[in-house]
Amino acid sequence: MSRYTATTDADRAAMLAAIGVDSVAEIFDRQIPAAVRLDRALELPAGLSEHEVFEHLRDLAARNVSAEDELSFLGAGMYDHYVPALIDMLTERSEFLTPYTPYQPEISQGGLQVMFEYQTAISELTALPVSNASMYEGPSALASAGYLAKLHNGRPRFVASAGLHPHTLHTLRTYAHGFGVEVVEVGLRDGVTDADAWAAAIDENTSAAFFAQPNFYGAVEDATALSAAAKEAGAGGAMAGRAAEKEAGAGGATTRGAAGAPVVVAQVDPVTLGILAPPGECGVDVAVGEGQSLGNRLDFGGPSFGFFAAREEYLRRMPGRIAGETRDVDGRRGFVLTLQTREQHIRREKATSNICTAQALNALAGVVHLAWLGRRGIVELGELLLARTHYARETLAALDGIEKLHSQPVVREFALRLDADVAAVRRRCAEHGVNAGADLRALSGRESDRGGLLVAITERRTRADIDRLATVLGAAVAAEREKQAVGV
Amino acid sequence: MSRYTATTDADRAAMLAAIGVDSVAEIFDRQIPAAVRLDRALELPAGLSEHEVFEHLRDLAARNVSAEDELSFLGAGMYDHYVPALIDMLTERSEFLTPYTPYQPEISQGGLQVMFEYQTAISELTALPVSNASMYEGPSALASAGYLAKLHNGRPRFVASAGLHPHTLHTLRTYAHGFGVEVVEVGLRDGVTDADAWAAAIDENTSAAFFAQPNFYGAVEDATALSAAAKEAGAGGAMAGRAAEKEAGAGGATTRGAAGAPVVVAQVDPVTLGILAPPGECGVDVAVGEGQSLGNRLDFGGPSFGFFAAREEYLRRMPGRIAGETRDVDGRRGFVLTLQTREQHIRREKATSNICTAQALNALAGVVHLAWLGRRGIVELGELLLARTHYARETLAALDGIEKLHSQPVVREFALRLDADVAAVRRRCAEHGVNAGADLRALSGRESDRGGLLVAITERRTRADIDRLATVLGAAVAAEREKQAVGV
Amino acid sequence: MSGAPAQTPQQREQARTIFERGAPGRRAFQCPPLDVPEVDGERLLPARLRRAQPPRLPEVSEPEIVRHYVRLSKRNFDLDSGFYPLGSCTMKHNPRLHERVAALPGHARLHPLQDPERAQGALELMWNLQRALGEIAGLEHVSLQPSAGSHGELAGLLLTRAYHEDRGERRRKVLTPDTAHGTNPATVTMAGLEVVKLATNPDGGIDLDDLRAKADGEVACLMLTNPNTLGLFDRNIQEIARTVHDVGATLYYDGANLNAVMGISRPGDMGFDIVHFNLHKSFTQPHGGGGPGSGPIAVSQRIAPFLPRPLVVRDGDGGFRLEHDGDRSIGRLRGFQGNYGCFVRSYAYICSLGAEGLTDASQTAVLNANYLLARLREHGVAQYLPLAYGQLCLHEFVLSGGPMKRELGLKTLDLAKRLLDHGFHPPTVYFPLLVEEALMVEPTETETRETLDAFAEAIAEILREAAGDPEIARGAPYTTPVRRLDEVAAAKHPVIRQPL
Amino acid sequence: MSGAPAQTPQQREQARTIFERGAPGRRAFQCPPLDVPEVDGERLLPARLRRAQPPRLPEVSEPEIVRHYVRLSKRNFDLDSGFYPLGSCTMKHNPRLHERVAALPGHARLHPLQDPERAQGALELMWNLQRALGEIAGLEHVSLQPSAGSHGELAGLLLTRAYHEDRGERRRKVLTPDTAHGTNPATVTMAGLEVVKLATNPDGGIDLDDLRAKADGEVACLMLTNPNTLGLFDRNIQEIARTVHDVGATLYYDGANLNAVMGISRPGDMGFDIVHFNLHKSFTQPHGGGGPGSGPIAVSQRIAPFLPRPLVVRDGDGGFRLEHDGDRSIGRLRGFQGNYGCFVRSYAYICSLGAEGLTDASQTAVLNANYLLARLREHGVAQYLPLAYGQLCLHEFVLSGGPMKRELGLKTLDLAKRLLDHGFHPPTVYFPLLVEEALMVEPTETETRETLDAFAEAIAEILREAAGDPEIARGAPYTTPVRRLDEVAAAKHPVIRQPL
Ligand SMILES: Cc1ncc(COP(=O)(O)O)c(C=O)c1O
Ligand SMILES: Cc1ncc(COP(=O)(O)O)c(C=O)c1O
Repeated sequence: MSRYTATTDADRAAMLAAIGVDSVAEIFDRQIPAAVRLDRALELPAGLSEHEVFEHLRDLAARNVSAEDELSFLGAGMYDHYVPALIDMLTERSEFLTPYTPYQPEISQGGLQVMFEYQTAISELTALPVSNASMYEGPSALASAGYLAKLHNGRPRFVASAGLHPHTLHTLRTYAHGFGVEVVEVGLRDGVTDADAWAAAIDENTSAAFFAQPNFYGAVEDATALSAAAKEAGAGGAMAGRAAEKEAGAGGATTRGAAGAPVVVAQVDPVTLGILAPPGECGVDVAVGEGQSLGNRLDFGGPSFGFFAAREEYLRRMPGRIAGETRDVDGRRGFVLTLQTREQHIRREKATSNICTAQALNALAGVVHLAWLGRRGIVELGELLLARTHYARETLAALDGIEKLHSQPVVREFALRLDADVAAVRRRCAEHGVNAGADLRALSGRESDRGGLLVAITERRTRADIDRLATVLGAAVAAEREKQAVGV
Repeated sequence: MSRYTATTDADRAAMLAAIGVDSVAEIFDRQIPAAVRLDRALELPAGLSEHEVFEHLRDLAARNVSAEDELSFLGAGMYDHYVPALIDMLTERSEFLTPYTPYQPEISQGGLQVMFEYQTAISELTALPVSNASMYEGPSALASAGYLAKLHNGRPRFVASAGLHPHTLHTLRTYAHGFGVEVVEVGLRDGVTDADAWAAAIDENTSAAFFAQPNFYGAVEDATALSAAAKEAGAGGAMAGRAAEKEAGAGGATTRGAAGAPVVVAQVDPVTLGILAPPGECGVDVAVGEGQSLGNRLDFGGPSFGFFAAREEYLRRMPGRIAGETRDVDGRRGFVLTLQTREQHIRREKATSNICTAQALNALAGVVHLAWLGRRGIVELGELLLARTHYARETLAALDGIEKLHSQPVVREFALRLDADVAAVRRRCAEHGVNAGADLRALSGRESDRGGLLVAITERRTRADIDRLATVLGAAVAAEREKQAVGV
Repeated sequence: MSGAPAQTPQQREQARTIFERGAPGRRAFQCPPLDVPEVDGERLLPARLRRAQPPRLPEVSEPEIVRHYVRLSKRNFDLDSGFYPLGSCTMKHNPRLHERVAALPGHARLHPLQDPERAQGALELMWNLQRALGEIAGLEHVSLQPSAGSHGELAGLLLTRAYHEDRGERRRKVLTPDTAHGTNPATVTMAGLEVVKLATNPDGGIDLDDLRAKADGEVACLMLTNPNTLGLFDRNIQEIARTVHDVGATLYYDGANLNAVMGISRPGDMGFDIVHFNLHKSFTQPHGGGGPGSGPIAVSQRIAPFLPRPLVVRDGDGGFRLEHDGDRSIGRLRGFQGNYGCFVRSYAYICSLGAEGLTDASQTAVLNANYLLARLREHGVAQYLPLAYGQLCLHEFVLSGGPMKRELGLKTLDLAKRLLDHGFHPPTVYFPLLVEEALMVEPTETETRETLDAFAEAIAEILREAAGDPEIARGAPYTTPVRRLDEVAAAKHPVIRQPL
Repeated sequence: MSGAPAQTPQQREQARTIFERGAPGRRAFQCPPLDVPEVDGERLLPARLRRAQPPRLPEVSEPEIVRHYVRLSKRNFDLDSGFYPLGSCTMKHNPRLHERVAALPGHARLHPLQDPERAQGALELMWNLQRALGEIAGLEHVSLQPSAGSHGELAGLLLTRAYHEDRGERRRKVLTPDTAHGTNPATVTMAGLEVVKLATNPDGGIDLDDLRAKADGEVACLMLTNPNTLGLFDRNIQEIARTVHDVGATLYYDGANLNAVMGISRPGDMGFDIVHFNLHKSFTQPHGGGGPGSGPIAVSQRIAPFLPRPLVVRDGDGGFRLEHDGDRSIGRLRGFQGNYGCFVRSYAYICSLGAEGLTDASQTAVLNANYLLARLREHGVAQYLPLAYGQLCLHEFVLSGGPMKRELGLKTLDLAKRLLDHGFHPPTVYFPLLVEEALMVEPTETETRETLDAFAEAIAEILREAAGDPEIARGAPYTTPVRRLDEVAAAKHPVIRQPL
């Protein structure tokens, strides 16, 4: 008996008697062949009392340098935004924390209505009419949009901007290799997707075209132009599409007329959507993204949530749960999981996705965060980040040995190029309690990113913090250049 | 409009119209004379956004050295016990956190049943039949027991052991001065209440006799002997009692036959009651104490809760809320606030206490903690503390320049005498991240406590921690003695 | 739906206490193993000092505890779920930010005896809070020590005593209006003083003639709430102060209703000598089902020497320390430095709102109360439940259910119970005592207009319903976990613990 | 009580979304003031890239948000409040300790791109967890990356593909028994492979003849749950493994049912090559209303080279780092390092229980399931709801409601809905598909005997009631916030967002 179980010796004796066996071992003996039984104890440490576990986990935590412990400008996909206290309160409520997927709608109206509200909020944010109830996280949400495109038009190739986050690109490749679609990457020019290369890469064999807004380097893309170009360059070719599908051997879902254009997929940053033109108004078909910035912790990378919104025509190919409105037998408004014939538990091998457990609790945090920000707050926050990001970029780029990596507009993050070894500079900054940002080349693996530093701003990074970064970073670059100069 | 209010300009206009005034100012103008209106803004800083407030309060927190930041052996009334996580979860539930006193029992059964369970647990712990639903904290609970005694027998004098916590003694004096009872202190001998002096001090003018178990110096008192002696020495004297009451001019509550003996009041430590003989079995009439050790944080001293348990005969003189069991109109079991005719809102100047808002949430933490410890756990914990306290005391007293302050049994805390300046020694220890315990003289103001150090043990202080204390404290004492020796 | 159960699972379930759950041997606590040498128990603690039988605490597993108390919690109504216009209690929104900052280990695991040099953050917080409260009260000397309002009252009366004693006087009488909260007279007695009641005038204020008649050299103090428990500001406050001060007595401000006047009017400016705050009311410390609270006091210069010790003071070098000395101090009222956890919350609240926000809070509280009053009037509620005094109110108002009782056969209690079926917490009932069938409504500033509208409609609907069939309300509530409870039986044969 | 309302306030209330609350201009978020020089907006971001109209997010004050969602939460049933025997989901107690440790800033505010040297605590935790999971599975190479069970399945099938491709083979077929969970076949397709179904034998295991017939050189993998979704252990597992390995295919273990066999029997020892864990099941990550989850995988030596990157490795000096390289790796399945917050919780769980506790958990889970089965038999439930296969079970069992439907006119759905009125979460219904009117019951180890007894009695009572009047259950539930909902209408004319 552990502290989480309740079976006393007396209980056990009575229970065994009711079952009609002599011991618990007998229940196993009668079902599991001895040859596959473990005949020793697991090699794990002995159990601990609650405070011992707490202290062990706290000691581990103390060996991490978190955004609580240093002045951090790390971003690159996850951001140190403030999570309002009411979100913790709500996500820690037993009623939201401990149930599972709302299979029994009569006793799950809370969770179902939250999903419905979440879908509404994501739909508003992206200006796209349909949203599902959550995906695992950002990069795999984009890969799932690829699967949708593949089921939709069966074309054999994806075109992806190099402005996507490297993790997103990698994830897309992993998934696409599985379901048999080739991935072609299109490079950047001055920080944004090379429009010519983009148009050239897309043709009637292009199943989907992917870009990020803002992109990995912080630059705001011309989303409208990219979408239009993709639609134009990729028009036609229904036959090719169908043929491709056959070749790729994709299962099941009927391909509705192998649509006449690639699916345009944008990975967007929800926090910027108060001020950036939303994907739905830029000709994007499917918008996906990482929801961490909305009320979710950094958590060393997860759990957070991904979102997935699309035009109406993709509704019945959406992955994941969707809540819908209906009435009960007494005419009361209520919510249920709907369009389940898309899903694995009904459609099995013909499902539009394999996703089951997703990120309901994180999506709850997301919608509460959006309600908390509100219609005005999301714009104000966007403007604040815009102004501070600009200030930070200009301040840092004015320092010796530091220049902008590109000159595009930036809204919450920007890339610099240092005339010094980034790793060494970052190490120097860390010694002063400043995490200067992400090492671009370490993340992307691109030689062209050498010297690149990606600096993220949130509402928690004040002007004074930025000024401090300037001091520390400036000194670190100077010191490294000096070291280089004397040839050490 | 702040983030906590919802009155938009449109709301305000409509509301003013409904009221029939032109502005909010007019509502005030029509009611408050201009001469007492504040004609300027309050001189307070401007409001801050949520994360700014968080960061300000976190920065203040960071300037405290808490039990999280050092190895602390501080006790002396509040102890660094582990608070299990489920307690936070429960006390943070809106349903427990945000309602007020259960004036409407039909929608407050949760809180009321918790009080009933709490009363049961305290009654079990103290072996006394009646408990109220909580007091503010320990020392004022004891002072309130004095008020009960005064109402009960009207005698003019309290006898209090010097083994009570100095804060308790001070609080008793403050209260007693108010309601007109004199306080006489009885000294200690080898760490416990001097039995002869105790018996000598108590007579038929003694309204109540107070002692602590274990006492301020960590020593276990002979509670049975102290109670018996008090009853014997203070027997008789009903006339004196009545006269005294008249003289003190106490209002209201009828003095039932100015009982024939002083009320024996013990301040007990709940965490020790798994192993120490409970007050109810030692002849004690009223047991009070500080509940912080039961599921409450240190919180720099509060909020926590005080408890108050007594023999049946004192039931109708108890201070504070009491929950009682009853039935609803359908025969269902339920709970209500009961015996309210004792209380201020009914009895007003004749009330047995003025307490209104008490410590319901902290008492909830207390009863949950007791359920969590459970019948076996409270004994096991007591035994663990007993063993570790013994180990610590012997280990430290074996060091040069350190001796026991007394030789009485100790169960969770013990007093040492250092042959060095305590403040200086403590400072040295602090530099090594160890808080060696409380400076006895600084707390008690007693010259006889010079050199005294009070060391507390909890389940969080392991043998390794104790050994570390020994190393650090031993070195600190040695260093100070050396300094003294060379006359610096 | 015939034959279908009308009762929810919660209603079907009979209350069972934690002592009636579990089984011998079950446990949630897991004790760490003994890591020191075992020693003979008798040597450590002789048998005669030992407990013979363990206390019969519950024997339950962790999941049983969680489920028991989570389920119990669902039998409570709470402010986070609904409107809670409990008069005199200021049930305003409790920001969760406050719980978060209070839980930071630097606050929550700070030992009260930590050396002041190593608790500078806490002392600075207390000092800042003292200053803010002093500014709000218009009285700059503050002690944070008292644990709740009535504890503050006790402090205040002991201060008054000390003040008079210091001047060689033994004044015994304390004037309290008949609208006073019960803690006021109860405290008077506890402080060894005597209550002298003052009558209320037709405007709901103090009857000045009565005051003048009773104000004499034996009066130690006048305790007042302003606005008082009728939600009305005593326009004669200056005259009252003059009268009281003329006879050498002190004027005590029961700050329970401060939410009406923050940044609008200050007790110190009204002439009060001593003020207590209820941090759990005006400064939004959550009420916790009946505490914890915190009742700091602010006093004038002449009372300051008597304040409880220790006090937080700022040294010349900017550091903070605890001042324990004070010859004339009344002493301690409790252990340590007061309910610091509450200070953290209320300080966070003051930081959030700032000067403007606090003033706005009072303005909105007053607007909301007057609006609700107007809405009730529009619904014709005044016919049955007229405003007891005046035309407008400040942050709360008191209706009299007298006409309702006579004309509809409905007591205020019935109205309150029927409100439960509408999902509202009822206002305070039967207080203040001088109003027949009193209903005391305090909406607070954090409620929306829509909520106030819905509440007014519910009251109107109940009255309409009662005009048709008063029995419905008389039998209410119907939809709560339990229905009306037998309080008489509870008091007659008290069962105040689980028999084991 | 005549004329009295039968509906609770909650039932009276019509659902309103957050978008239907508030008013223009209300807000909860307060933006810090601009602290940098103002710059012309057009210069920073040209109009053509800007949003013209703000998104129509709610406009609500903080108290409105709190009250809205707290009230919504009360429309949910949850594990902390009641029995939740949802088969295949392992709804075991979620210790709050785990939420506490996961919330420590050193974990919760750790950026995923923090330099490994400054995230050693996190990496050590992950490494320890990998080791523990490897030991429990009997397969030592672990990747924590997948986000949930089905993500783990995808990883597993991509690993299988990579393994075969590495050997120059392009195998396409994946065998799955007809008892398989829907994610298995769905994943097969997503991984570009083809499902081949295997029949179930009369004992509830895999039909060996069918397996032998279908096991050929085109088979890439056999996916199995063991114990399977009937709660039964396939006694032929060694023979199955042999057959699969003989044709060069891999054997995949769907770990959803691991709670039956922790410390009892290990997938690696059974012959499996790849295992996924559901940390949100066996290792008690709270289910969150449908996530987050976490689906680490453990694999054998021959599969290890293909594991997703990065991996946590330990260097010679005892330090930990992230290994990004790996020529033959299938690559990434998501951003960063996986759901670390879930790792913290599950690691804490493993630390709490230790070897003995984990084994005890499985033993007790199996004891509880068999006891509940026995209790139901005692009540005569087997007459209407016989066990679909076998006599005993492991951690869960599947009843068939076929006889109930025929003899009492009650569908499994009706039984489930009527259970709601008894305050229980129903078991999983209509899965696995091969059992007629299936009812899949998984009590878990953290429930008490009393709870199991009460549940058995409720089922028996519903059947008794139905023998009298089946209409009652057919109309159930009656006491929930809403009653049966029209799912057909919802799917036919989908309204999946609030119209604004
Ligand atoms: C007017 C008034 N005075 C005093 C008090 C007593 O305050 P506390 O409950 O904090 O002791 C109250 C509390 O309800 C009150 O309403
Ligand atoms: C048997 C089985 N396999 C796989 C899964 C999928 O796991 P997840 O929901 O974590 O993706 C489940 C979940 O319910 C399951 O029960």
